[in-house]
Amino acid sequence: MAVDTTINAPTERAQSGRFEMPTTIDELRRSGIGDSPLPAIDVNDLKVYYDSEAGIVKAVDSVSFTLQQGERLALVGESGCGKTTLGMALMKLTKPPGYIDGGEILLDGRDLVPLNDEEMRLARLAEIALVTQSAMNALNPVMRIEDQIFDGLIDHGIRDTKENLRNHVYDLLRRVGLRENVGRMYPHELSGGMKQRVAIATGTSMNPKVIVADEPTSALDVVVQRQVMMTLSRVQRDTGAAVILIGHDMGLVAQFADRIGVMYAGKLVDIGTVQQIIEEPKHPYTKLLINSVPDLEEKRERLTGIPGIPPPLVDLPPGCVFAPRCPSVEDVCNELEPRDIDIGDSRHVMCHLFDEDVNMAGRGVG
Amino acid sequence: MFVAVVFVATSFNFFLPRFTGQDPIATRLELLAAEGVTTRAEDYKALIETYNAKFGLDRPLVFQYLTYLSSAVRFDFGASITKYPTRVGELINQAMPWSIGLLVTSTLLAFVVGTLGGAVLAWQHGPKAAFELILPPFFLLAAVPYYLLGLILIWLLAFQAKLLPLGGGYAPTTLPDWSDFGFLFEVFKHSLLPALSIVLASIGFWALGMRSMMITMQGEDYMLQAEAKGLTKTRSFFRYAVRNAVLPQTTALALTLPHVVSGAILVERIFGYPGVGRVLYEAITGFDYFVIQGVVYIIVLAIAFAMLVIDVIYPLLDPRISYSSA
Amino acid sequence: MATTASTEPLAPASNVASDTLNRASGLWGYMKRNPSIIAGFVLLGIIVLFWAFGTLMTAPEDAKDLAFAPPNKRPSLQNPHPCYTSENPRELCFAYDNEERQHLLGTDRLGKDILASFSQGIPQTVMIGLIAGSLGTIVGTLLAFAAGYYGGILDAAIRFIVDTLQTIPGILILIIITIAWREVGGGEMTFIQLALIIAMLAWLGPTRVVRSQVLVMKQRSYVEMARLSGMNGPEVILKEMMPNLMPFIVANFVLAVSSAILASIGLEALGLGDFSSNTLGMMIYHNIWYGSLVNGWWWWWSPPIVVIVILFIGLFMLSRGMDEWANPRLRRRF
Amino acid sequence: MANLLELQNVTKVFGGGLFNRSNVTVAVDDVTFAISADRPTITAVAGESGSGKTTLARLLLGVIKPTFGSVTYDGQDVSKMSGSDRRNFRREVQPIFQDPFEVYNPFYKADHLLHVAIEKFGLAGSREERIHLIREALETVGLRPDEMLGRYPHQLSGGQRQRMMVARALLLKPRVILADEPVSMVDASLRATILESIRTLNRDLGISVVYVTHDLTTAYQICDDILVMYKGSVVEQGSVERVIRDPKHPYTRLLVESIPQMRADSGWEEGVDEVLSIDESGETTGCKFADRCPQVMDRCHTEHPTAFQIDDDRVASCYLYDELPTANAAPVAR
Repeated sequence: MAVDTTINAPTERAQSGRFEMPTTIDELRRSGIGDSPLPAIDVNDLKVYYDSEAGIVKAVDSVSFTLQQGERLALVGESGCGKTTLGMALMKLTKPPGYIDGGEILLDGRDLVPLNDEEMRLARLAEIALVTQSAMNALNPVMRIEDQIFDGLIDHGIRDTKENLRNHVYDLLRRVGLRENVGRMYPHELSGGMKQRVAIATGTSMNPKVIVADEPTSALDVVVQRQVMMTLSRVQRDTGAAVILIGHDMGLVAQFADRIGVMYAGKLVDIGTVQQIIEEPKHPYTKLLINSVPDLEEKRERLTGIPGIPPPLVDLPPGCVFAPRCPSVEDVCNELEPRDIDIGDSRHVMCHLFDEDVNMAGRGVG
Repeated sequence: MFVAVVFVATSFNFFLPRFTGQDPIATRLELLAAEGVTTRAEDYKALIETYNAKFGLDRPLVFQYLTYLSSAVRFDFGASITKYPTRVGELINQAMPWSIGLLVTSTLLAFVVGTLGGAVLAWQHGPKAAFELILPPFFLLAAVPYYLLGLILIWLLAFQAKLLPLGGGYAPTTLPDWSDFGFLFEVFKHSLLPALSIVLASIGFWALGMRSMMITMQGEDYMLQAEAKGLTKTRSFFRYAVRNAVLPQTTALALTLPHVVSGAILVERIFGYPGVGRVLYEAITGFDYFVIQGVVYIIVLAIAFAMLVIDVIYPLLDPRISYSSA
Repeated sequence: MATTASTEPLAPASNVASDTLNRASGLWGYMKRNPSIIAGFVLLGIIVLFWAFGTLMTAPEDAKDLAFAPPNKRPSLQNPHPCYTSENPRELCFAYDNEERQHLLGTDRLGKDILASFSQGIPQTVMIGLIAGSLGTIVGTLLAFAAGYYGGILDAAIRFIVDTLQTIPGILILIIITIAWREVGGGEMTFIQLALIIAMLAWLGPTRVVRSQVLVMKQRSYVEMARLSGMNGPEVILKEMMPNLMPFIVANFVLAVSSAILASIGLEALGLGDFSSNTLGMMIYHNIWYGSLVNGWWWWWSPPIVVIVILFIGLFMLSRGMDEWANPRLRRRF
Repeated sequence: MANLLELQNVTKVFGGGLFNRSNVTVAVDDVTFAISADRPTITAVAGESGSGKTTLARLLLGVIKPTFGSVTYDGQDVSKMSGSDRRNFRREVQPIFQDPFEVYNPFYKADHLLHVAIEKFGLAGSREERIHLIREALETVGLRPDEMLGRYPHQLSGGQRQRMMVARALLLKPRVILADEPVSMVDASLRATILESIRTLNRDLGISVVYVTHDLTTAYQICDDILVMYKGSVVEQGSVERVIRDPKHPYTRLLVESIPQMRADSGWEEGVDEVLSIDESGETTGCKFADRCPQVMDRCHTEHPTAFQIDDDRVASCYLYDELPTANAAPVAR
């Protein structure tokens, strides 16, 4: 898509506020992802707040992470931890009373936050696409599948013959393992898994650099869930898009992602590769989370959960947000907010246990 | 449903007078004959004999009922009492086109304007401010019966401003000639006020309904998806939001038809419009029972038919409903 | 949203009184956020004040029908008005006569003091609405619970009757019933009887909407839980379902009153009312009958229209506001 | 060996009244299984949506009647019970539902449910006794009574609400608890706690549990036996260890393979598409899984397989094992 590949292109683009858009299916096909040296998405200090009667709700608070081109990152956490809010904010689909209070979302070098409505509209689907939580209802019930995919293409300036458009849609459907005739069908004629795969086909119809997949399988049975995740996996490999998978099922994201980010009460508290997170969890919350997931490995004598409940986002405790539930809590945790600590191997943990400058007696216990 | 409604209405028409213990029709006929109102006394006698013969009033009730049903099916309601020997069917035939013309036009107009207005009002991106000023008064008008609005309009536009005729279907001095353009214009002018009172009073209703539908629709996942797909506002408004919100609105159209008709009856009365409303009113004041029955029957039939049409159109709007399962 | 009440700090559980207080003040706080309810009450309050004013200022006999009185006594009765000369059109004479005898709003063609007519007519019309509305709501709610909760053939039958009757314009059915009724009553009918006639159809709306709510609620697990705990049908309906549906039923009651008044005015305007009463609908009827509009008697036709419009808008706002209160999430359409 | 709760050749058909033969659904198709009275067990009923597992639970609970076959409790047909027998059954077989919010009537405080249960089953003579029982039950499931009593359901967290349901069941001293997806709407971190409290009921209080779920992992963790359902039929049943560790029926195998395992090493292998991309087709006369089965044989399309005894404590309904002996009824209740 980016025809201009000189090094200072990002700034130029940022100034022009607009990418060069393909106008025909042929151009669209040739556009591809390219080989930009920049990260696919680079989020810095992003804040998404809500104004409520009780005060400001910090749904996403100072979240930073980087996603390389073609990388798969999973964001996990309990419900209400802000993972979906974060996903929506990346698409700049935050709805009032929510708003982005600050931070940067650098998509291939271009900051999305300052874009105006029209620029952002053009960036959606073409640059960053969304596969929603409940794709069961994400399709317009009164339109044929192909028409719904055409709509996105046409509104992004694709002007081509009906035949070319249709062939493109057929290719997309085949790529997600659906027959061509699905294009002529209405949503109610499809099963849940098929609808979800249509959503993936729609999301990738303009070869976006980033796909935000928000719990794409939460409403599906396990067998279909695997099918859909495999579809997403294959499409990701084919297009080379980077994927942010938002989920709550540790097992599921472990099967799909390269890296996992753990969110708690609006903060990204732990991020690392799948192996790092699962085999050597650092943050006490991550540890408890991993431990609470039952598996088929061995029958456990006792199932353990995480005691307590997440704090209300309007009234966060001072210091560490996890302190009230943390087994390794110390006095300092209730006073000082932990920093984002880089502990090497591109791992980040937000916990005093790993902060050299903070005196913790229980250091190294984990 | 169509058959059921018509059948129930027909039966109702038949049984109700008989449940009163006496035969109000015969009583009324004799009473009027004695008073000698409007028609000659001998006409009433002839009338009573006709009906006695027709329904066999001395025969068992079931038999009378069957005779009644069969004549209803043939649209034979007998003769008017006050306008004997004019047939009831004839009276209705003359009035029906006026009513249908007025109602269909004004209802559709109100539906389209109200629905679009409500849609825009609920859409957070559109030219909302203008509509926010214009529409709310219509919400209030929706609470006011048509005919009261009609009275106000007569006073304002016909009596004070003298812009439009006070009432009637055409000027009493003209002869109806449907090929004459001047006459057609006159008919149009006469229909404006009654139509306006229906339209003004029902725009708000449709707008309110559409507005709340649109608000519901905007919470739907496909609306979020439309935005995430980077669709233009116009497209997601028309093809996604309005397109879906209009479906329940259409169902509401079918459901409220009876109310539209009820309101229109009085509007016609107030404007002296030569439709079935006036026929009905004249029949009520003259206790012309057979005309009342005929009018009720025809109106119910017309409504049932209109609902049938909406039922047939609906699958075209909503692919989820197919003829086979309907 | 993300922060639900589940995370509220836990207060001492024993503090029941303050909890009730909180709920009450919550209601007031809610009212402030729901301008429709306020507007509805204000408009209805205006009508009540107007009625009270009329009752204070006039005597009941002022509203007596003198239509068959000799013409020269027709207008202001007590004192023949100076305008009664051969030059003056007679109609003007019953217009304003407030110098000697206080006819604040003038008199009508029948010789009634208009304000006095209102002080009688408003309660009569409201009475019709309340009788028909409450009968309709009570019967409708009972039928709705019977149909919705017990289901089966009973439900099928009730649904069929409601669906069919709702297809027929109510006023047509009412016209036929009213005419038949008057025949039985020898041509006479009181406004109370009119209310009863209207009640015959007033249950249709409540039955339909309450039934659909009952059906939804029946699916809720707490209803099943109550049954599994050994509650029988009436107990479940009264103790578990009714308290939750009450706001909804009250909101519908307002709607039912409003439609009953609408129907009564319609019937009366068609000449099927109680001629001895002064209901708002009869005022409209007389206005239409005497052509007060084309005769320019604005002081006669405008007050009833204004009162009716305020009444309907008031009821409309009230029912809308209550609807939102009863059903904040569902946002019912009608 | 006595069976406490037993299903014998139970079939449940929905829809298809006198006039409607088109949308008939066979939700449960010829299912036989039993819970032993001798030994308290936890039995999982596992399956995907549409497998009929919830219908099965409702049959066991006696809220719906089987179309064919019988449900017996303590040797008595549940649908024919009356009077004290029925009361007894209602008390001894207790449900825990999926949605921990819906079971609470929003009008009442959360403990209303517990009060109703005590009152209806006459468990306490006085108010003090009642409160004492409630406190005791709450403490057993690890809740602090002072935090729970007097609160409205929306003031409690999902986990608290669900554990209160466990407390309610416990209060009635049941012999069987039917838990229908008790943790599917609760956050993962709280799931373990709730499941653990259910397991405690079984271990410490000797209550048998039927755990209806779509989640094989939790079933594996807490259950002794498992029943795998597909489109209304039981395809495989036996000890959870054998069925999940070494599934024999192709459907069970597919199901177990599809469970996302929290491991860093192996992803799901590719090539699953052949099995998975087949869209579910309509009715078959033979095995219901035939159209999706990778090991399908000709006869699978025409004949319905009976249950074959694979191990001494496990059966599977699949022709792959037709050389093995046909299983006796109710093998789970050894």
